Amino acid sequence: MRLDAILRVVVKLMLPFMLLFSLYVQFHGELGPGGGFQAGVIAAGMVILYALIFGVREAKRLVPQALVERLVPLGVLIYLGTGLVAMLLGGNYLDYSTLAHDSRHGQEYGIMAVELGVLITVSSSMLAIFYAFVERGR
Amino acid sequence: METIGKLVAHYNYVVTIFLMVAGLYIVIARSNMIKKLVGLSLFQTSVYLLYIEPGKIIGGTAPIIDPAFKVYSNPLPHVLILTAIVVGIATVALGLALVVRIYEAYGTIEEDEIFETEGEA
Amino acid sequence: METFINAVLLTLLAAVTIAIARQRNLFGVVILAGIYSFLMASVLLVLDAVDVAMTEASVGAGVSTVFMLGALHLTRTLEQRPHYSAFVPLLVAVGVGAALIWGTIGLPPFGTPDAVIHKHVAPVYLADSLKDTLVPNVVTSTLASYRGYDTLGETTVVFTAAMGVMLLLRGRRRKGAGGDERAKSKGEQL
Amino acid sequence: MKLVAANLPALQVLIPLVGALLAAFARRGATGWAIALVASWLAPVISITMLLRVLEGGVISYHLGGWAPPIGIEYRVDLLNAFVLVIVSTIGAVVMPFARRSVADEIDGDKQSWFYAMYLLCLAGLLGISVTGDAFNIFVFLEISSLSSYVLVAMGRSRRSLLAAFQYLIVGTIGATFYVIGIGFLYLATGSLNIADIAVRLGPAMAETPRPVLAALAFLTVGISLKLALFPLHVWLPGAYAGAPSLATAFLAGTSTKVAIYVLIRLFFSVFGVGITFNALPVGEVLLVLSVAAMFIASLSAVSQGDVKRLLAYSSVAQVGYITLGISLANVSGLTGGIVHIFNHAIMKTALFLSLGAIVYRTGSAGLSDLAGIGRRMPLTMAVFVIGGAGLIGVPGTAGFISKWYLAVGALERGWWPLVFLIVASSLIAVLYIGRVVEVAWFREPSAVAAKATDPPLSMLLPMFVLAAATLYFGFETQASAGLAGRIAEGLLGIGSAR
Repeated sequence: MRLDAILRVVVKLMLPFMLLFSLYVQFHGELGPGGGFQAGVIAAGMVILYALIFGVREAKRLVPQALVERLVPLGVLIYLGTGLVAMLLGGNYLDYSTLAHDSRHGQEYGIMAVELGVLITVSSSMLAIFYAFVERGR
Repeated sequence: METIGKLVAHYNYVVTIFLMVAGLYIVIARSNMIKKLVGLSLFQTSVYLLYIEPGKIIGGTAPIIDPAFKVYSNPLPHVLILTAIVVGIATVALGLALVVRIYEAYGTIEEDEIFETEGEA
Repeated sequence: METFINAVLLTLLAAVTIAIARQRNLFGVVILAGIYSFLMASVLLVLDAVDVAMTEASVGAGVSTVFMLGALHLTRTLEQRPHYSAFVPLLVAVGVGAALIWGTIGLPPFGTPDAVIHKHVAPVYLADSLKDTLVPNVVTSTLASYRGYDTLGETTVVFTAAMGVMLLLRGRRRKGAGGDERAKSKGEQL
Repeated sequence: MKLVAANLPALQVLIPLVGALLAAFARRGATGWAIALVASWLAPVISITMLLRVLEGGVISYHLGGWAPPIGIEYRVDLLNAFVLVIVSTIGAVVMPFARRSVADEIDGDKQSWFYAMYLLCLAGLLGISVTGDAFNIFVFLEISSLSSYVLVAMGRSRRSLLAAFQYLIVGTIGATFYVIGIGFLYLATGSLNIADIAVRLGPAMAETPRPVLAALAFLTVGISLKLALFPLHVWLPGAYAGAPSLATAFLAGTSTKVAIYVLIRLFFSVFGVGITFNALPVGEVLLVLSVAAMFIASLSAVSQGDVKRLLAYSSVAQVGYITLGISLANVSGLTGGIVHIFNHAIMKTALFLSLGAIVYRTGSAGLSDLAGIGRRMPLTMAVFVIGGAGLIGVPGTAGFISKWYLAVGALERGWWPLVFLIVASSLIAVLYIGRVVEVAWFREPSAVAAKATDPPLSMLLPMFVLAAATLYFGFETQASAGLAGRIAEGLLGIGSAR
């Protein structure tokens, strides 16, 4: 019981740092290693850890299942939509150069946008799969 | 020294190939479905090395541009393998979901036991 | 030095692989698979593939282990001995191994900068990434822009898998009903 | 409009993909169906437009992300893949009116819209494989189509569907991993991933280090052969086709193995070229032997099946044998026969599986004994089955005859006249298995389930009629099918003026 309490406290303390780390990995991906995938997996791992310690019901209150299921297609839609916007602005599909006046900044925005899409789909997919397995258990 | 280097270089390929073959063997030879999936993921994972190893340049660094470095390892295999990893986890997750359903339907995850009950599958 | 570390890590990987093949307790197998992934991540790190190493550590050793344990929780944890002989699989494996060894003999030695792959497309990414996209991490710029379409595809693969798992595991459980029963109920219904 | 015209190759894949995402948001089955209908009907419009453009103005090259190949990924449409795109998108569109009732009958209500999402993902994946000019991009879209196919198969009602889906997943993933190994070797040998660029750089690479190139050929051939169910790598197919819901079976049988065959043709003739493929390794000989084995052994297996879905699945393995036979002949007539059979088999087999799907819709069973007397109760449905079956046999006047004619001519040009005999002999086995079903369906007293069945509503009959009519039409009018296939074959073999 005591150990359990320590675990709970430690995990609660760790969560904000994990979130911070995940965001760091997401936004630092252009400068150092990292990006949407890695950040997405870490973010999902954070919730999974929370679920393991506090129970899935608590985790679902933090991140509702219905929300997760909507986010899964949303991320791909953001990625795909970024490409479509680029196309509507006169470039080829996924040609981010058209997204800003300067092609290099356009590229930068485009990369940020699609990495966001990747983050959303990867994190929510991993979580959705986790929820699906746990739910089957009862 | 040079011969040792050559030997070690070849050693890398041999071990990589052993890893691939062992994974493939587990997939085909084992009847337990979870073991099969583990083997499948070993097989896929070891293929990463086939791409990444030749991409390495001795004395090079990770392909993140920095004025302090001149030689970078090849970034393209890294990109391809990132894709492959994600595909791998997707396949394994789907496979596991199938295994869970199969267990519920048949009460076992041993392929040969299921074949015995089904006749020929 | 890099070559040497790499060789040691690879040997460890081979040892873990053998252990996985021999281990019949599936919990053990899953944990060993996690160890395998961490070792693989270390190898990738030595090979300068930092992004890949990070992904392999978080995906292979992290999420994948969680999913495997989740599935084990819902099924059985002990592997039975297979009834059939392992001769044919062994033959296939040896054949594939021989083909791989035969194919890799002609490849350039480990770590040389003279290999074909370092001379055609890859240098363009290294040279142009900063100039084209303002992104110094060439893996990121290649992943998201030069080959961004692949990444769209791979995000779609994740989406497909998540939808698939939800389709398979959500909803009520049905005990395996054979097609015949359904035919009967259909016949009655009509 | 100009915007659409300029981006056709990208839209070919994007429209089903967007459809899949929208269907994933939808909750009601009818909404999912409507989205799938719109998305899948737009696809053939695009693919036919592209085919006409290629016929007029030559190869279409589209640079994704605006990056020129080989730096970026290229969509490259020539006659061969325009033809394949038309086949896949047309089959995908034709089955949609049939889908609504069939899916509503076989899939739980709350899962229908997601089922359509999977269907569209599979369609997008197959179109993506066909349209791309990048070897690694093929792998990515191969996985999209494969993962969605596994799920489609697993959605079948019987517990065997789950087992079939699992086996399909294992075999499919091994195949895909072999493909990745093959592409890895090609990349190590040439430094490129763009198919056209690899083809150019392969000659010098072959001269310098032939072994990785040949290893690539071997691994790619085996990997793709697993996907296209080449005998004896076909073990996953009968279970998967028999287990899948009717719509999925009809769609996959018409498209999925066909796209894998396309990849094989592309690799053999556009990447490695006839010289390396057929001279450096005994690929042609092995393919020939396995094709003939498929034509006989798989056909014989079909004869003894008690489940008609499974029977037709074995027949598919045999029919794939005819196509690979055409490839292994590697002359214009043979290759024409193989390519035109991709098209002909797609329409015939989809017609057959749709009519069987209609029977399942009415009776709930595809068992041969349950089909007794069904011909009198569902005459229109069974008429379609008979026409499709005649096509499989290769009766003159049906599309199947055209394919076999070209194959026979190709064999004769090679001087392999016993092969002509084998083609005819294997067709006689098709008479046996189709004849068995027809005999049971028309000449037996109706079974308990068949007695109450009637022909399905028009929405389900129409797609079947269209495909049956096509089976007959392309038995006479061969300009659009065999004529085009001939031009493609000439182009692939570097003969004539094909673009």
